[in-house]
Amino acid sequence: MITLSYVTSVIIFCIGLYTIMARRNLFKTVLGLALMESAILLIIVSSGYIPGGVPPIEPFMGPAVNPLPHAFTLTAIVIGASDIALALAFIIKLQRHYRSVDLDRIRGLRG
Amino acid sequence: MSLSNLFDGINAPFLAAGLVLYISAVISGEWYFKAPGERVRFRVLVAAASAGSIGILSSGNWLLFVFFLEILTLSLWSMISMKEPRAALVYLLSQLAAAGLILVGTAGVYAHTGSLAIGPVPEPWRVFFMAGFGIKAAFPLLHFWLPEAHGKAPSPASALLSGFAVKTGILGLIRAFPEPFAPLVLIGTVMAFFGAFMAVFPRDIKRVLAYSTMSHLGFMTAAVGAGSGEIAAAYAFSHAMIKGNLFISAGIVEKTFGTRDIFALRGSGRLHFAAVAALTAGAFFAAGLPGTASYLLKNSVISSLGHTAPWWQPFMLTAAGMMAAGYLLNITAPLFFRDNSKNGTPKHEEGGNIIFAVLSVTILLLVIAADSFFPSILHAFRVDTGFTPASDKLEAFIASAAAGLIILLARLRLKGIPEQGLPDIKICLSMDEGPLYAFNRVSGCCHPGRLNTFVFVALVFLVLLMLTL
Amino acid sequence: MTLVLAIVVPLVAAFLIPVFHLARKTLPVSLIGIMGLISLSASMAAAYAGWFSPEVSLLGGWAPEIGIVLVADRLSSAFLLITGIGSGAALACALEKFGGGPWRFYAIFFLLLGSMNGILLTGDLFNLFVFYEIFSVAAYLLVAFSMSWQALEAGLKYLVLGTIGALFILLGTAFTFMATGILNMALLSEALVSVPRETLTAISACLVLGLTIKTGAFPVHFWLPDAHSSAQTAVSALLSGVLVKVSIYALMRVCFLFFLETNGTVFLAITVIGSLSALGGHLMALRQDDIKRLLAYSTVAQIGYILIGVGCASAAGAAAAVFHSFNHMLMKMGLFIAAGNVSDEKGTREICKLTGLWKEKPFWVLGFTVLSAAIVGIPPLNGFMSKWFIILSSAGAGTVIPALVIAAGTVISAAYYLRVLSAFVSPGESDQEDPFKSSPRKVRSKIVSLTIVGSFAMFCLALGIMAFSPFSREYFSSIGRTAVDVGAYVGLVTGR
Amino acid sequence: MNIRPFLFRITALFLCAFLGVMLFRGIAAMPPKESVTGPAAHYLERASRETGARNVVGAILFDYRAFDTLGESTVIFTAVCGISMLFSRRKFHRSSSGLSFIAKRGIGIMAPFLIMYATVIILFGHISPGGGFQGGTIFATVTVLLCVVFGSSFESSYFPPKTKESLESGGALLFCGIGLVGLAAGTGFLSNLSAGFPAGREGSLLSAGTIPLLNIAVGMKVGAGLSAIFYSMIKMLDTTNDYREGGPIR
Repeated sequence: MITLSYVTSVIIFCIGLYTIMARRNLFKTVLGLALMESAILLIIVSSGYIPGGVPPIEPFMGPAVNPLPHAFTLTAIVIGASDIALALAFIIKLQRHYRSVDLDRIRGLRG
Repeated sequence: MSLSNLFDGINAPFLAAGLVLYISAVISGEWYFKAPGERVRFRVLVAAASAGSIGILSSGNWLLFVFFLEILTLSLWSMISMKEPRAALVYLLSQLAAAGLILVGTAGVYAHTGSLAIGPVPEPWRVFFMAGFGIKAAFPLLHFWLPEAHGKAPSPASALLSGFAVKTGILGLIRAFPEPFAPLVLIGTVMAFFGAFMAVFPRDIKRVLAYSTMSHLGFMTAAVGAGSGEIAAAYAFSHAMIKGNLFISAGIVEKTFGTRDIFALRGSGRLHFAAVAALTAGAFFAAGLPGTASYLLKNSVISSLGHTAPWWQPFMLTAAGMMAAGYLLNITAPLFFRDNSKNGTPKHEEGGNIIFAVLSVTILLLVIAADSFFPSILHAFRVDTGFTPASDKLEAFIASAAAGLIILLARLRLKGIPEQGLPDIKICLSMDEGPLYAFNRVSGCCHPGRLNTFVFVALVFLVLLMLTL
Repeated sequence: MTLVLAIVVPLVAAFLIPVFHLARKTLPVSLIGIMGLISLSASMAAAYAGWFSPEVSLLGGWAPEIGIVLVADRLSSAFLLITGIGSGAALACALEKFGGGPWRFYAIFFLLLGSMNGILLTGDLFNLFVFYEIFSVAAYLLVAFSMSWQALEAGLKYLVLGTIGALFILLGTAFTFMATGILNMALLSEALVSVPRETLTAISACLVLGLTIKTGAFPVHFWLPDAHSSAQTAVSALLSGVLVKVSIYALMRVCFLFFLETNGTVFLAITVIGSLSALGGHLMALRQDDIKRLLAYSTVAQIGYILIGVGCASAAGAAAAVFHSFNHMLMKMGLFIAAGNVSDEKGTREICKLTGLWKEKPFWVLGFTVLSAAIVGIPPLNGFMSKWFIILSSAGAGTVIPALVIAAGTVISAAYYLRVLSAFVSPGESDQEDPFKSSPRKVRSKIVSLTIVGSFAMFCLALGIMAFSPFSREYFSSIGRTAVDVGAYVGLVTGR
Repeated sequence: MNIRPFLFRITALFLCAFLGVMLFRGIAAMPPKESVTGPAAHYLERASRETGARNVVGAILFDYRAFDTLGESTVIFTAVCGISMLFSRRKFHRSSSGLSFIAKRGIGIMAPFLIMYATVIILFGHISPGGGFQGGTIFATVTVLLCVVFGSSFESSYFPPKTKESLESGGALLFCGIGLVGLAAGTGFLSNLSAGFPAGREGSLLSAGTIPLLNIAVGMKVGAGLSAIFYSMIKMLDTTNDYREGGPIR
């Protein structure tokens, strides 16, 4: 059952990566980043799973799941959110200059 | 750093040559450079170069050897760039490449033996030393910088370059390959002949001298390859004196008449004998006529090859020696025997130059004294190999005949040759624009500025990592 | 106890700056200077403590198995010294250029300082990721600080690539955690031995890719030239001199701890990356017309040198890498500051237009000359010595090709630095009277920046000569021995 | 036909698929976990005793690995600082007048409850699921809702940007200050019960030493930070139509 979760998250990760490469819209690039990050978080959360586990809040009613991945996920969510917010802010500013959010046009720096 | 190497049998001739050359370069620089700023700069650079040279000669380990080589390179680069920045750049880059190769070889030797001391190089690292010192000593195909740098530098700097800087390569070869090493003999013979052949064609005096240097370096390399480093060292001393004299006097000629083109200089010797006398005298000694030091040493080199050498190696060396007479005749004879009524009188300046002519002749006398006439006084510099010339062989005669033929043909052709002579290595140097341009276009694609390409490259990289790790 | 202060003090300074700003619009320069001094002395104290007696501080009083630890050994201390000197110089330049006006810049700067110390000191893999994120976000913002379109574009590209790198680091961390259940780096170095082969492949590929992207080595270097050339002068110097070194520290620490015994191929990969990076960086620098971009590509090449040293996987290689990191910090910061100031005053960054500078500002050109000679690797200067050490360790590891790449790199870098220098010393256009030419901009003389460039140049000379003495060589090789001695690190952290 | 983009995508797709397979192989090679091992087992067993918190995740976040939390809230601080830096040169000109009356009234009624909800989540973070992040995010949601429904000028008059800034800095300083108390007590930065903070009765509001305080600090930071990010951006979007590159055109 948990294998399905891993498969899903790996697929989501690859979709995110593919989105960044295949789409030219910068907002979709950011979307791809968000997808990749969610996939990693899903992998981390899944790794804490114990068959028949309960939430790690005392008093436990059975074997509790691993609480450490939850803590990581919380931390990583906030970090990812700030990254994505920053990316959006950059795109908004850049759109002012290029009048476009097309990756193929935003290439003033090259060579 | 140990100073003990400074006065041993191999380094002493180099040291003596360096002393004489640096002193004469300073004196001739005082005359050659007119602007006071240039004069001061030249003095400082000569001081730096001589410091580097002392370091090279006294250092007992390869790292310091490279260290001081680079100091010498830098100061010489700076001297050349006073006149020709582009030739200086070629010089600097080639010498840096040589130093880098030697450095890599040194590191390998250290990893192999755990010692940095100068000495024979173990097998797998020989190639780096051969390539590195090969650039320094202008092996064929690695010589691309030599005609450029020697031909275009200011004359005192050319004297230092040809007299001392290229000899550091020979010194390194002697140190790295004390045992007989056949590839070096092969390279040396080819190089001697190739340099002599190329020297026949140019019209620029200094370019002729540059190729002549290459030819002589070939003799020295052959001697190193034959395992007789002492002969190479003695040859280096004698050649340093002669080339120092020739380049300084070429500078006198150039300053006096404003050109180095032989055609434009025709008949100038008649008008102004003092200016060309030094050059002529130098050429006489350089040509290796019997009785001069060059004659003795060339024959020592040929005989040091021994009887096991293939027949064509002494043959080629003899031919190169004979051709030396030819190409030096090429640049000196027109000074006296051609009438230049069509071209008008070359311009010339009076004053000063006679002193320097005398100076260079004095240097020359020192050569004779050292090598030919007073063996007992300066015995340390002399090598007594017994006079066993290879000239008793039939091929020596054939070689002389062949050389004479080549020179004859070349003399006939000389009239139609353009100013730079035959299409030599200079063509290859100018061809570098083509590959460079193509490379420029290609490397432009390395940074397309497109974000998804970046991510794609990163992904490819990751997949490669996944596959290899 | 001092270790945590090196992280917390700059962070507190950053948190205080907005509070001060509420009271006063423009912060006094002296206030920021004092804050900077206190922060830097905190990190120097940590470096001192770590150098003379390797120190572990347990955060929250928890044992290393369950909490987070900060570890300072000689490797961390060396890099703390690098970041301390570099950040101090950059802060001084920024203060001279901007004054106290842009308070947010200084807040981000102090955040960056704190996070760099965090990366250098932490002994926990996830904590490393967290500090890496602060570090990266601050770096993106510093790049974009000038708000020109170039800066914004460079910032965005840096952000996207950097985030992808961070995500791969996170993925590697996640895999590590899944495989072992722990995150302490010292304990991981023991636990990773029993991890299955496929998992180890994924872990090492993800971590190496992530850290390589952050480092800016060749195949994934794209953000580096953009970011380093588009930022302000002080920021460029900081980016090239300091930030890159912090990433290199992370790469060294992670690879030496995790893969030295488990997956030696990683070091081969690092050597290949380093060689490619050296060659590619130099060749790309050769075709640049923009002086700052040229310097940025030169940084890519120098990163390659350092990575070659790291890839030797030996004490000598690590020591050479650290030595070259230190030297590169001095040289590249000085070069960026000099080039930035010169091009600011000329109003252009094109090399062929930066003429006649030898007459106008000889000291800047002199500083630039010495520093570029050092970076090319001209003998009496430190660049030659670190190049030699790297070649030596590379030959000692039995691979000659990286050493040859370095030798070739010397030639190419000499070619392009000479191009810049010959432009500097060639006679300027101002000799001809041009009535239509606008008068040159009046710029305040920059004594502090000039002093920094000059002292860095002197430092280069001194280090180059010092490297000959066995005493200082012993100091450097002790760093290398610390770096590769995994057992000592584990013993230090676990107290065994 | 333009074949290159097509080829590019196909290659990218294959590479992605290959990467996925490799990653999955890495996961599949690990033995399945039957029980919690490593430090997590320690946490599950002892967290309530050692920290006084019932929420083990909260105990990890704010005690065992509180340094991560400090770093992570610093990331938000940095992002907020940067985003307001990026948008600082735009003057606020006008705001949309918001949504309809019904929406305004509805939000007006709901807002106090939302704020109360956020407060509860923050304050009970050590007892029940929740904590500083979650509560702070809900708090930020309130301001976002106000901004959308009433227009950004209304929101900024209720929660001025300066207040947010000082709240954010205050939260961060509170966090560091609590940490330094532990340092001063000699038990290490961010130490909790061992530094002498009272454990209280397990399960009550005032328990678990510093954890509630840190929750409040993080809640202040996250709430103020996220709403500041949103405000900066919405301010930008409001003025989009008035500006072109290089200044206003009227």
